[in-house]
Amino acid sequence: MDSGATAWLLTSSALVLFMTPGLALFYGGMVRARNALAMLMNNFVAMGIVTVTWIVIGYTLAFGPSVEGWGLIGGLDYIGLEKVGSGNPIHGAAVPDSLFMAFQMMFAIITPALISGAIAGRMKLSAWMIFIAVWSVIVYAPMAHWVWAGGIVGGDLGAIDFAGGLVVHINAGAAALAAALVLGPRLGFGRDLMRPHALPLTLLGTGILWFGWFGFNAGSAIAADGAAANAFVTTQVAAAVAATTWIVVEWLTAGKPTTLGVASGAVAGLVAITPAAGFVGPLAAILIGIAAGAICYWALRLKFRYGFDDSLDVVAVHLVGGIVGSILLGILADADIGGVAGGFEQLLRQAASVLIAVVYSFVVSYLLLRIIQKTIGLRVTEEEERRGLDLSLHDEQAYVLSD
Amino acid sequence: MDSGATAWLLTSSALVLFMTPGLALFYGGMVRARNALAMLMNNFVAMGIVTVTWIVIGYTLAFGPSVEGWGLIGGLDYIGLEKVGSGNPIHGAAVPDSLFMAFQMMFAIITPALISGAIAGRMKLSAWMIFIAVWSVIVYAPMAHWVWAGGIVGGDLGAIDFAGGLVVHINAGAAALAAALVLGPRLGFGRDLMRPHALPLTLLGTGILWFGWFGFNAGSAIAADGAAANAFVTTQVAAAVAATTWIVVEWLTAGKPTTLGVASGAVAGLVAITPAAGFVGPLAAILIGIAAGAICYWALRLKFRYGFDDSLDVVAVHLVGGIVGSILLGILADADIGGVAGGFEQLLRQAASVLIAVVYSFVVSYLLLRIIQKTIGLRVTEEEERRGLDLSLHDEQAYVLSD
Amino acid sequence: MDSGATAWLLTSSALVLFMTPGLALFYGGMVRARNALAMLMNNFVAMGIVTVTWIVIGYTLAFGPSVEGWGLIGGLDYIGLEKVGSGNPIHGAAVPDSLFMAFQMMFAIITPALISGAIAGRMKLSAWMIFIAVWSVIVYAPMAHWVWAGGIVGGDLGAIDFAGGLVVHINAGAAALAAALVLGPRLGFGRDLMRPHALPLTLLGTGILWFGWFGFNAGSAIAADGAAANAFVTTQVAAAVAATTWIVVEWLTAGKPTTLGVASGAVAGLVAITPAAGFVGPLAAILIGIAAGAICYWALRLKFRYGFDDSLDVVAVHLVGGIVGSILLGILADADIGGVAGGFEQLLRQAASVLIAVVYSFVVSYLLLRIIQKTIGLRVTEEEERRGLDLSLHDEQAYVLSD
Amino acid sequence: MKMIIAYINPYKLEEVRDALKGAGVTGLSIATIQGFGRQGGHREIYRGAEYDVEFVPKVRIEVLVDETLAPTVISTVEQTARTGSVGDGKIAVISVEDVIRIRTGERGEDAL
Amino acid sequence: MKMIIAYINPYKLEEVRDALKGAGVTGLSIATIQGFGRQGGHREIYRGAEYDVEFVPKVRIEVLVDETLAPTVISTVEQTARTGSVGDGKIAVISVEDVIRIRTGERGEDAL
Amino acid sequence: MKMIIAYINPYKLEEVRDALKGAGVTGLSIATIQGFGRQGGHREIYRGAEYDVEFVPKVRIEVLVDETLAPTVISTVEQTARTGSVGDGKIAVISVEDVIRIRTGERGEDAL
Ligand SMILES: Nc1ncnc2c1ncn2[C@@H]1O[C@H](COP(=O)(O)OP(=O)(O)O)[C@@H](O)[C@H]1O
Ligand SMILES: Nc1ncnc2c1ncn2[C@@H]1O[C@H](COP(=O)(O)OP(=O)(O)O)[C@@H](O)[C@H]1O
Ligand SMILES: Nc1ncnc2c1ncn2[C@@H]1O[C@H](COP(=O)(O)OP(=O)(O)O)[C@@H](O)[C@H]1O
Repeated sequence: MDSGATAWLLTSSALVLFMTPGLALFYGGMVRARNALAMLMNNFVAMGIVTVTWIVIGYTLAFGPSVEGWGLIGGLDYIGLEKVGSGNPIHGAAVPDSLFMAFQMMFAIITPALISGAIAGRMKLSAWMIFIAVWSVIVYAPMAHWVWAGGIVGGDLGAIDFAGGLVVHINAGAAALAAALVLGPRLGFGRDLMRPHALPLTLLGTGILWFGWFGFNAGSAIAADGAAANAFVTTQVAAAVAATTWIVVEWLTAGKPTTLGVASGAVAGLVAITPAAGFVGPLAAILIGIAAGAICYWALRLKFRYGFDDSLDVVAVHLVGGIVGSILLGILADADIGGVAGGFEQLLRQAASVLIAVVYSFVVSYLLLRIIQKTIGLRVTEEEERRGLDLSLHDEQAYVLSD
Repeated sequence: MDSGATAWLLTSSALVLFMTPGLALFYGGMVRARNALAMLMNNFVAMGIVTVTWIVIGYTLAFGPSVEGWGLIGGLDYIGLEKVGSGNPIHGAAVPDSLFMAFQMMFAIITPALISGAIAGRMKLSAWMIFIAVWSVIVYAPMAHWVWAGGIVGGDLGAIDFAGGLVVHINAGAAALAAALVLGPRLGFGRDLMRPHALPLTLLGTGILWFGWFGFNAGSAIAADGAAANAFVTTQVAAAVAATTWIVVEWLTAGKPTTLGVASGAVAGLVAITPAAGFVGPLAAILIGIAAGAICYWALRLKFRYGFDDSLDVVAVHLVGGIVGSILLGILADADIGGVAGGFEQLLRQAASVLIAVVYSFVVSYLLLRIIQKTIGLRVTEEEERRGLDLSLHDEQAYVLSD
Repeated sequence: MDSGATAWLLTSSALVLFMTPGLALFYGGMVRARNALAMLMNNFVAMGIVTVTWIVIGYTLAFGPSVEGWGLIGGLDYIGLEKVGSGNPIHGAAVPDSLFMAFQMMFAIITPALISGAIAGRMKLSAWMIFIAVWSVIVYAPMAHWVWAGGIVGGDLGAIDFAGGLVVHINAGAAALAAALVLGPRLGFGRDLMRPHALPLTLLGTGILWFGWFGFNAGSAIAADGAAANAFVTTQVAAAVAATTWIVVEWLTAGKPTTLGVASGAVAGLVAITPAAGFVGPLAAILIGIAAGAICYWALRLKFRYGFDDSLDVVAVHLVGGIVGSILLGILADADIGGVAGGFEQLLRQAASVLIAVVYSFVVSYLLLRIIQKTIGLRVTEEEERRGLDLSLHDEQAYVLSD
Repeated sequence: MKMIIAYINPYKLEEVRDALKGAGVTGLSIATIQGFGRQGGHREIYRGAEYDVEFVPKVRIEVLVDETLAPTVISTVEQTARTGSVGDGKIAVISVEDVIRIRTGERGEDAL
Repeated sequence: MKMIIAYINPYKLEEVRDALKGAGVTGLSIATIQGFGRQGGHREIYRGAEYDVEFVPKVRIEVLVDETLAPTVISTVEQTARTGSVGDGKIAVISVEDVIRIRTGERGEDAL
Repeated sequence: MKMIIAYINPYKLEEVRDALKGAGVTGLSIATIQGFGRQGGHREIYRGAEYDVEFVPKVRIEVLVDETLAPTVISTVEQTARTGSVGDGKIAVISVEDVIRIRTGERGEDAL
């Protein structure tokens, strides 16, 4: 075991956990004041629920030895963390097994939390809790297995995904699209402005996400070495370039740059570099940042054109951003950096992996949401929605400045 | 010296320091707007004052070689950080002495800061500053010595406390009870609702605390190894389970889950796992989380039943949560994990240690507060309290949105 | 390569990056609500822009081999990160080159961001973006070269600056003075109170800055060892002492301590210890903290006496604080700790280095701002200023609580 | 001319605004307020304790209208803001002596 | 009917509300405002500089009452909000033409 | 006595306050409000979509004055708040039956 690698992975795991409260603020600041607490709640319950599903069953389905070697799903060897000790590095990694498990847990938590941006202001908390519990087991865990545990996508197909372009972002983004479609739009969608109620919280959330993302990407090296350093640098570069690109494009096309834009651009860049962080160098990261900033900005309009209320743009930022990164990686991958060379063949592998991730996540999420809708129901009543979820669901108000 | 262990302890020390601003927000969001800044102040002055008391005298009383070997108090060998160099690991630890001292300093800071939740909206800042300065020396330092430096509780009695169930949480919780009793209730206590003025700040504070707690608990391994990894995992599990338990119980008994509940539950779980983090595995952490969530929720009513205004529930969360963890640890401790086996005997040791901590902290805190009360006075005037401490004590307003 | 050192430098780099959003909140909470987002924007664009200028040209100018060995500027060897790989430690450091570059990048980002405190509420975003882009190349990079890369100040002159007293704080502070002078005061400066609109955000920012500063100072050891531990401890001590000193002086002279005071004091202490962190021990850090708290508090009045609108006191805190630390270091430096002994000669070296930094930064910043003023203009219109920059420049409102 | 002041539930604001617009109102001003009334006094369970909630968040609408439009405004607010449960709010009518449009200096009904 | 508007110190709100409740008032609406008056103009030291503080945070209470209760409401507010120092605030009385309870459509004094 | 209510642009507040002070006004109260009027209805591009912005942030000034000062107050507000573009706001004048200064119990014009 390597104490330096362990130190960095402990830090990285904490950083990735911190991203979920960061995401809660990022999203929470963007909704109207009446739904602010409900949005925070959606994220905090992900920390509560997915921790449990992960240790009980998710981890073994994702990282357990592949059943029959088919690469479809992990076996039950690690159920309830059976055999996942603190001393025997079964993955041959330089870190304790239980730490590797914890690091991966944080990814399993934030992925469903990302979906919450699509359901703002109208979903029942009970339905949400059931959704993410089941989703983390039947969508997240298999996807992680396919991509990262020698499964069909990472193994047989040979697609690469350094820190979660497929497993985290495309996965969450496709599920968000399903959620927006099944739930239907908020009352007033497309007519009322529904301005962000507290952009300083959104920018704080952006800062926390950016900070935490170093754990996400550079931690994915599972080592404290040059590979981690490279992932660190590419992460910073892509975020910076995409943030700048976004506001420049906004300035040119809409007349003024916005703080919501700089925040969205940074996150778009972070998303797009995620699959690539360990496979490309800083100059390629510039290209990925530019592409992410411009294309995700353009993708914002999709929800209006097609009329689905992806309230906080999970599709435009995470689905589209994840696809941009995964596809560009097929061309830009540098064999000297991550051992895989870009080119037409790798591009095809990447495109196929994107397709698999989008279809699987969308279809299963859609069906799951439909089942919940038919049984306990997905949406609050109209009156609850009008009063705001904070009062309706939680009997709380985000701000009480007059008491 | 081990650079990996040093890297992790540097990180952990920074994380634990960060918990105090996190706590400031956690508490600050819970009070009424008129007292928000005063609450932040109470926490920030702890960072200022206890740093000084600790390096001058606290550290040597806590971790200096025990006077006469009685295990009652550390000698003055390290007064003013005498002999606490950056190179000679006198504790035989893998890290520099001065870093071990710094890590422990952060615990000494946050412990009195925790008490501030009991004094919201009515205590004079001067009295508070004197209180925490003295308390950190005469209550915190001896307790740390008894439990962690081979003193009577950790040594002779054989009670275990991995990261501060006794030293931090029970200690602060018992002092908070004394403070609530001596100070008396806020004007309007039990009649006015006194809703939290900014729950998003409370949830942000929760996120920071959760994040920092990995330094608190996994850092207490003073190594970057499997023990740290195990503490990391149990910390995450207990927090998650307790947060979920709390809102489920709230949902069943009060009708609706709240965001204040999810925040309180997470902290309760973190408190309860603190003594146990390095002595139990993840499944035991689930049990501790459930117990903490349910019992601390139930304990909220104590202050109303007995009429003491523990304004932000330090007793229910830290005293009760700390006891839950320390006692359960007596049963659940796993010799394969932390070298100590649970059982009836260990349970007795734990119970005795809890008793000692509660009694010592409560009695000394009570007397200290009484002395301050008789001399310079503890409470602001009625009019100052009504105007709010922010204007009365600081000539400041937390929010000025109309300028 | 040392994995422990690498782990700590990865962490430190993330921490220093996190300081810029922290600074954004620290400053953002201090301005009026109408300019809050613009202030956040000024800081976030620094993250976007300086990342690019640094990797393209800044890093090589700063840390490239000195042109002709004159110690004036780095050569173009590392242009576009040429040769800055992840494996070959050309600096003989225990960490990958690219990580050293990334760590230094975070300093290059926050330094111009610090200047934004002087321009609050009246500068055009386009002018600001151009200013920091150019400034990072023609002011920051040479200064870093002179002090840290064997250039004229650190090499020939023999002045010491552990983590950026000259390069970061005096540099930014002198530029802030130039900016305040060239821009002219805000409408209503000296007459209207312009109270901070959200002090809780300022205190949160303070917490983040304090937390991140451990990466800043202890990370500057570029190792996870006793030197890092010593820098960690002195950082904590100076911040704590200065925060306490500030509010005590405020209490005695103005009647009441303020939360803005405790925040300002902490930052003043952190600034002053920055050059000294690795060259002095904890007791000297106490002296530096006291001096910083008292002198920076006193320095607040300068802007009113001399009528320059350094809106958020960059001069009083960063310029004066940086000078206090750099000068005191000349006396207090302890050869046993950092290898350099304080004394009259070192004092002269320090004084000379301060002079060079102040003059160079002030003069070049002044000229640069004048050029921008003559070409695209620096200031928004009077009406835009009155409406507030958030609406005028960004079409956004920081808070929308009534929707 | 009249000033019509209505205290309504915040979540009815959008509906009421749209209805008033439809009824020909060209301007209005709203403020967020805390209301105390019959609705107040209900008990709420909060962190383990029951409380009387005295104040409820409401929105205060202020509309300046000429005599002829006044009845329409009143009945429009009445109909759109009504849910039938306690707390729907109140409307008050006050006589206004003069109105001035700042931009043009117009006075009286022309200013509306 | 009357509308009674009082600008008072925020920390007096709870007391005033309780007293009005005791005096038979069944409803009122409050808003947080910034007041400018004699109290304004004091100097404050702030981060090393002295300033004129022009605005002070106040609470604005608005109560609709029938003629008979009006004098009681005025004297109740007067007595409970008074501290004797500058800034205690003012009360204004305005005549109201009609009041409507949205929930029931009741009008006039029945609506109160 | 009159109550003069003005809805103005927030960035005009300081100017208007100073002018009113100069004109002899000794007190006033302000609230932040959202205004809807002719100015509303402009389109704004926001995160890739265009919207009708219905509400605009405004400031509501409320001044109690005696009859003689009223015209000065009105014209002062009119002149300082005017920019000539839509959204400058409105002024309304309401008759006030009585004013009480809480601190002293003075009534009527003495209370101003
Ligand atoms: N006498 C009053 N004066 C001013 N505002 C009132 C008065 N009575 C009620 N209100 C306002 O109307 C709101 C609703 O009143 P309430 O008595 O709760 O319900 P309802 O109008 O359905 O009987 C209150 O929250 C308050 O804002
Ligand atoms: N002429 C006025 N019009 C409207 N509000 C006023 C007026 N005069 C005072 N006020 C309100 O009353 C508050 C207290 O007034 P002030 O003159 O400071 O004290 P006092 O009423 O004790 O003389 C002010 O802050 C303001 O809100
Ligand atoms: N009929 C009205 N009743 C109440 N407030 C109004 C009315 N008309 C306008 N206002 C207020 O005046 C502000 C400016 O009005 P607007 O119609 O936009 O511009 P203008 O007064 O220049 O024609 C509005 O935002 C609103 O606050």
